[in-house]
Amino acid sequence: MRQISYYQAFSSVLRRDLQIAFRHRGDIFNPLMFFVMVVTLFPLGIGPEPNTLTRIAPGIIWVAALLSAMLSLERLFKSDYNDGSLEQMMLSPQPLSLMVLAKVLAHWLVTGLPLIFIAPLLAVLLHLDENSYGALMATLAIGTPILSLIGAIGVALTVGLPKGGVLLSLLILPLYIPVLIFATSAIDAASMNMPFGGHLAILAALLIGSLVLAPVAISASLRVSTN
Amino acid sequence: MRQISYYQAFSSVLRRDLQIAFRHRGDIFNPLMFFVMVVTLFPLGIGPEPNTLTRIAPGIIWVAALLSAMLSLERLFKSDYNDGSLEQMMLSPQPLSLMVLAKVLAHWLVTGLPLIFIAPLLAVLLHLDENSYGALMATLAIGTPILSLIGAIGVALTVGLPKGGVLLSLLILPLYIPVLIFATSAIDAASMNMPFGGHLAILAALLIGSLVLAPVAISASLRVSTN
Amino acid sequence: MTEQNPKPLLQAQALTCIREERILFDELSFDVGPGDILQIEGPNGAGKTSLLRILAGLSRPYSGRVCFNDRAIEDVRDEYHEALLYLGHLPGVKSELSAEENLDFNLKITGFNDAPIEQILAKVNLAGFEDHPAGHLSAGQHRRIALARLWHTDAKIWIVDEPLTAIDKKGVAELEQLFLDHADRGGCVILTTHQDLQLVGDRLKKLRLQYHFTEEA
Amino acid sequence: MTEQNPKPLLQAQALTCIREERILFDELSFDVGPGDILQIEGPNGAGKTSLLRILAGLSRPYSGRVCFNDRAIEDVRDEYHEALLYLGHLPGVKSELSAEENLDFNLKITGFNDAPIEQILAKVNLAGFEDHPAGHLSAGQHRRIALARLWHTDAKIWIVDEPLTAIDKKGVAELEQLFLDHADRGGCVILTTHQDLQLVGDRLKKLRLQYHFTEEA
Amino acid sequence: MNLTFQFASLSEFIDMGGYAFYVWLSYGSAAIAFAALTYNSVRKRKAVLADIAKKQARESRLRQHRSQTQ
Amino acid sequence: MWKWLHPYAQPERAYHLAGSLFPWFAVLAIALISIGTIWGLGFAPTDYQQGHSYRIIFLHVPSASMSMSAYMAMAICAFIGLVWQIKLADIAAAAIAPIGAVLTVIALITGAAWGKPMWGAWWVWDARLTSELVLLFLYLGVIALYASFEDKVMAAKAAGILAVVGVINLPIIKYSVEWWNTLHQPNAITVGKSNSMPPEMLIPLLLNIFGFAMMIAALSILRFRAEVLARNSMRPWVRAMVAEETKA
Ligand code: HEM
Ligand SMILES: Nc1ncnc2c1ncn2[C@@H]1O[C@H](COP(=O)(O)OP(=O)(O)OP(=O)(O)O)[C@@H](O)[C@H]1O
Ligand SMILES: Nc1ncnc2c1ncn2[C@@H]1O[C@H](COP(=O)(O)OP(=O)(O)OP(=O)(O)O)[C@@H](O)[C@H]1O
Ligand SMILES: [Mg+2]
Ligand SMILES: [Mg+2]
Repeated sequence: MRQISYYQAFSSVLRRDLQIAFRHRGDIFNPLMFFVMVVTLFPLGIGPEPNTLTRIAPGIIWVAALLSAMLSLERLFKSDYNDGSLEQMMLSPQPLSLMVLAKVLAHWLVTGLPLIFIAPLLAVLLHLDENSYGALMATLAIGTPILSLIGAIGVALTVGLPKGGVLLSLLILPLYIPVLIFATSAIDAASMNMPFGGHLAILAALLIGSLVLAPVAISASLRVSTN
Repeated sequence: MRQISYYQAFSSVLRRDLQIAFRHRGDIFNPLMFFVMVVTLFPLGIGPEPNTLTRIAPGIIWVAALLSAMLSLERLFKSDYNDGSLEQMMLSPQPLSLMVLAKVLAHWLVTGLPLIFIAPLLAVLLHLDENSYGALMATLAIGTPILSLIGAIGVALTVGLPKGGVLLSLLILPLYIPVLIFATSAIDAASMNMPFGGHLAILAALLIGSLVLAPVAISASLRVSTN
Repeated sequence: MTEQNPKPLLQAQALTCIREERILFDELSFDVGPGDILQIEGPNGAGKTSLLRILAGLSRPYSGRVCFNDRAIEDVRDEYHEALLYLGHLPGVKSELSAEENLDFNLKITGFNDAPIEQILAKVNLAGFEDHPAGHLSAGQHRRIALARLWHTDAKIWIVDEPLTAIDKKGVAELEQLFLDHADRGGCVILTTHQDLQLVGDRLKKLRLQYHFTEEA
Repeated sequence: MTEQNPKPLLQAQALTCIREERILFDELSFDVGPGDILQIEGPNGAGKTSLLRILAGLSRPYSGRVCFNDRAIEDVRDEYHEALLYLGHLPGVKSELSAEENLDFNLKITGFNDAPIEQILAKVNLAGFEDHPAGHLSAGQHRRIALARLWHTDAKIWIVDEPLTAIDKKGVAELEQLFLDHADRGGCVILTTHQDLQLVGDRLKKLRLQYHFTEEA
Repeated sequence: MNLTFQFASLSEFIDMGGYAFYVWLSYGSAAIAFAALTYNSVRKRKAVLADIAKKQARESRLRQHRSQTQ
Repeated sequence: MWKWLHPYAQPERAYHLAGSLFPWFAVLAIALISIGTIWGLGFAPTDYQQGHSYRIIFLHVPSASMSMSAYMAMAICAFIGLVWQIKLADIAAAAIAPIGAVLTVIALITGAAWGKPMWGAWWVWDARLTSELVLLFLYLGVIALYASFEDKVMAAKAAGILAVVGVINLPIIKYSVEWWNTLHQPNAITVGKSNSMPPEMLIPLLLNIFGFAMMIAALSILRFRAEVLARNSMRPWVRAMVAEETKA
């Protein structure tokens, strides 16, 4: 009666995490609201001149996306750790890295995907150059999964610590820097009507790399940090 | 043998919170690191031209301060709630709003005060106008306690929720807007060699107002949200 | 075992509690007087914890009220809190701080400033663990830090929710003795537990909570 | 009550555990065979939980090893996890999800896909609470969700840390019966608890952990 | 007061003097928002009633189970 | 007055009172809004500067001004609920919040749709616009907070505290934003003056403003009644009603 199946393990973790997120609608709207809110704080802090805003818009949107990904990541394993579910997953006969990948995917679906759709709206608020919309969406689509994957490694390393929260920023923001740089320069290139396929290709390579390596790193980190 | 003394209640809560923070050095350094990190992400996302940076420096520093205050606030009551200490404080014969004020003060000493001292360094990185350093420090000194006080209301409202974290941003960032606006315009005024005493006076008024009202609102919120 | 009606310490008057639209108890009234040890009994989910939290003033009943000195506890909050010692499911112990610091803080916020911390900790068998961070102690030792307050208090009314959880046999016997002594000194103890109490056995009053159904209301 | 030396299910070989510079147990060796119910005893802080976590492979001993089928458990992790059911201090139940969804998930990640969830929940007396979020249940009901897995498993080795915490008397009796049945079917149970077991009493093997002091080592 | 239809034809009305997109965007989105809000508010009552009925059913199941086991 | 009000502080009475008021508000709202809108869209004279694009005003101004009034109404209810511990006032506050949020969204959308042809940009960081945006955030905060508590009695209290704190802050925000914007950029954009309007424009505008107010009332009643039901689901009168409803 017991059947070990990779597909089953992956899909039940994915389903559970999505269920929890939908139960608490906040999990979906809050990172989104944070993103929106941070983006609107900048004009208030910097001033309303459209030219300045246009110039800094890609940077602001991407930094806000980084922060929003990071903040929502914090809870990725923490609640599972606190209530003992993580222990149970580690003791399951199914491969941990697979279950972990499902958790990361659920996280991205819930927090990364909505950002891509709301971004054009914020781009309007910040008077982003009209040529850049495509590049903005493309970089977000390729970049945010990388953020989730890399971030999850940091979260896994700090999950056993009582107050890992802000330590997290120290661990993962440096790893996010390449994504930030390639993504914003792609958007800048687009705004000057230059080709930006090269930047996207680099981002895609980063995505594939982290997709292969991160699950292993995450599950190893979990086993270490919950010892 | 039992002595109820307001001073005693205030100081023992303050001492305990500081003790915990110093035990976990992370509590002090992490918000600081977050602040530094966010500020350094911007030149990476926006590009290195000094003129743009000078223009946007006050805004970026202040937005980073807001975010760092907000993130570190998240833990203000949460851990006390999770381990039942909050319940015990609410059942103590000492006034809750006093103990709550002590907690907020401890929070500010640990996370707000260091920002004031590190800010000039970041101002250098962002090529802030030289006239503005004084204004920057002054606004941070008056403004960050307001952030702690107002933010604590939001935290108190969400402390009973399983995942209050990012909801917090929605609750308190809008309330932070006046502080952001007055602070950054004070710095801008200073950079143009104009008087900025008026702005500081308004900030001081906000500080006094929140010092009087926030403790009451916080303790009411705590009693509601832990019902 | 109480004398013929001494003035009650705590009165529950027509308490009704509704959770998730289920009526846990309805118009429940009882008095607790000096010398009483009252055990709230009932199966899992009957509403014992909910009742204790209402008695302590941590949550509001749907209707009815709790009186202390003939006044509703909300109106005499500070006085009531001085006379009350509540220990819930959660111990209220900070993992980062040592046993000593935890106890010291817990006593200070209730007004005891110069308590002999080391001696109290020795009484709950934590001698030698005073300066370990509480997070590094075992489940039972962790709970003992919270229970230590019972050894140094002048509160009359003790409300304790499953105090025996995770405590070893010797510890349980010591706790029961403590409850007895407290009742003898004229205090009262309201507790829940699923274990059989040995020492207190014959002193015990019991209040049994049952499941209620809505139609019966 | 075990037959004359059947092949042991789990072997602890010279386990040593050191926490905070204190030796909890030193060169501890024992076998657990089919039909055994082993209770780890000891005062608070003796190291019971530490031992169970080592046996489950959740933490590493300072020295020594745990063997399953004569191989160290790290080397046969997947096989071992199939044969193991561990329930620790923490229940592994998500407050946001209902009892039904929690149990379903817990069973699925251990490979049981089409379990009769409702029936199992009825067995732990949660009928009628299937779709309440677990966070809204009482302490005992919450724990029952985790324990429900015991009613639907083919794992031979059960390692359970204080399973009786917060469970009412009737529940305790049912659990003890379940342990007996499991042992009769050739499984083994390793548990800790501070309560006296009633039914299992005479079947029980006990392992007593004492405080060790560094000087004696 | 002069109350005449300000447009020569229906197509002109729809064109709104070249501002069709903006005007109809406003009116359209407002109409959709209000319709959704009204629908949601009406539905809420039904959802609540259904919820209560479900709870009643659950309670009776619960009672049945208790009486069986006791 | 208190004596008169008190019976209606009982859920059942309040539920039935609200039910009997609903048709009046609903009919008035539909009538006023349809007359006002048809008049505004088709019959009001054309603005010589803005052409037909100005017809957005008949939605924009009512929604913008009502969004603020709704916030005030919500905050007053919340305040009453907090100070006098009247559960029904909390419920009413919670019922108004989503309606106010929708009005704010409409004000923002119509404003943006008007801004694009008039100013050439969907959005500028003007004081009024910014504070309307902040108002939306405040609404969303109240709604999100209310939604995140499972226990709706607590939820309403918590959301009430936030609404009251928000209302203290609202003037500060408005003032600070106005002051910030004029300092940075003396703005050429001034929102047109409505008092110089011809009556053919003013009347439909006023009709719509009143219509919106009636609609807020009607929708609040709908939501209020549902909330009252949800919170009294174990009361006999609700059970009787449910039994009847499910039979039908
Ligand atoms: C997203 C953009 C906009 C927002 C958020 C917005 C918001 C507001 C607000 C909050 C009010 C105040 C209502 C009151 O006090 O009762 C208002 C009034 C008004 N708005 Fe806008 N507005 C926007 C764009 C526009 C544009 C583009 C125009 C026209 C060029 C416009 C014309 C008006 C007029 C005529 C009033 C009435 C003024 C009065 O009666 O004092 N608005 N708007
Ligand atoms: N936070 C909560 N939110 C909603 N409902 C709750 C909550 N806590 C408890 N309940 C409901 O109240 C009922 C009684 O819970 P309570 O904790 O009072 O039980 P108990 O008698 O202490 O049980 P146990 O013996 O398991 O501790 C539960 O069955 C549950 O339905
Ligand atoms: N996380 C930890 N870090 C460091 N030391 C620990 C940790 N957990 C436990 N210890 C140490 O190990 C000792 C034994 O702990 P353990 O939890 O194994 O005890 P136990 O026998 O399960 O006690 P109890 O009956 O209270 O549950 C403790 O006294 C403590 O000193
Ligand atoms: Mg309980
Ligand atoms: Mg233990």
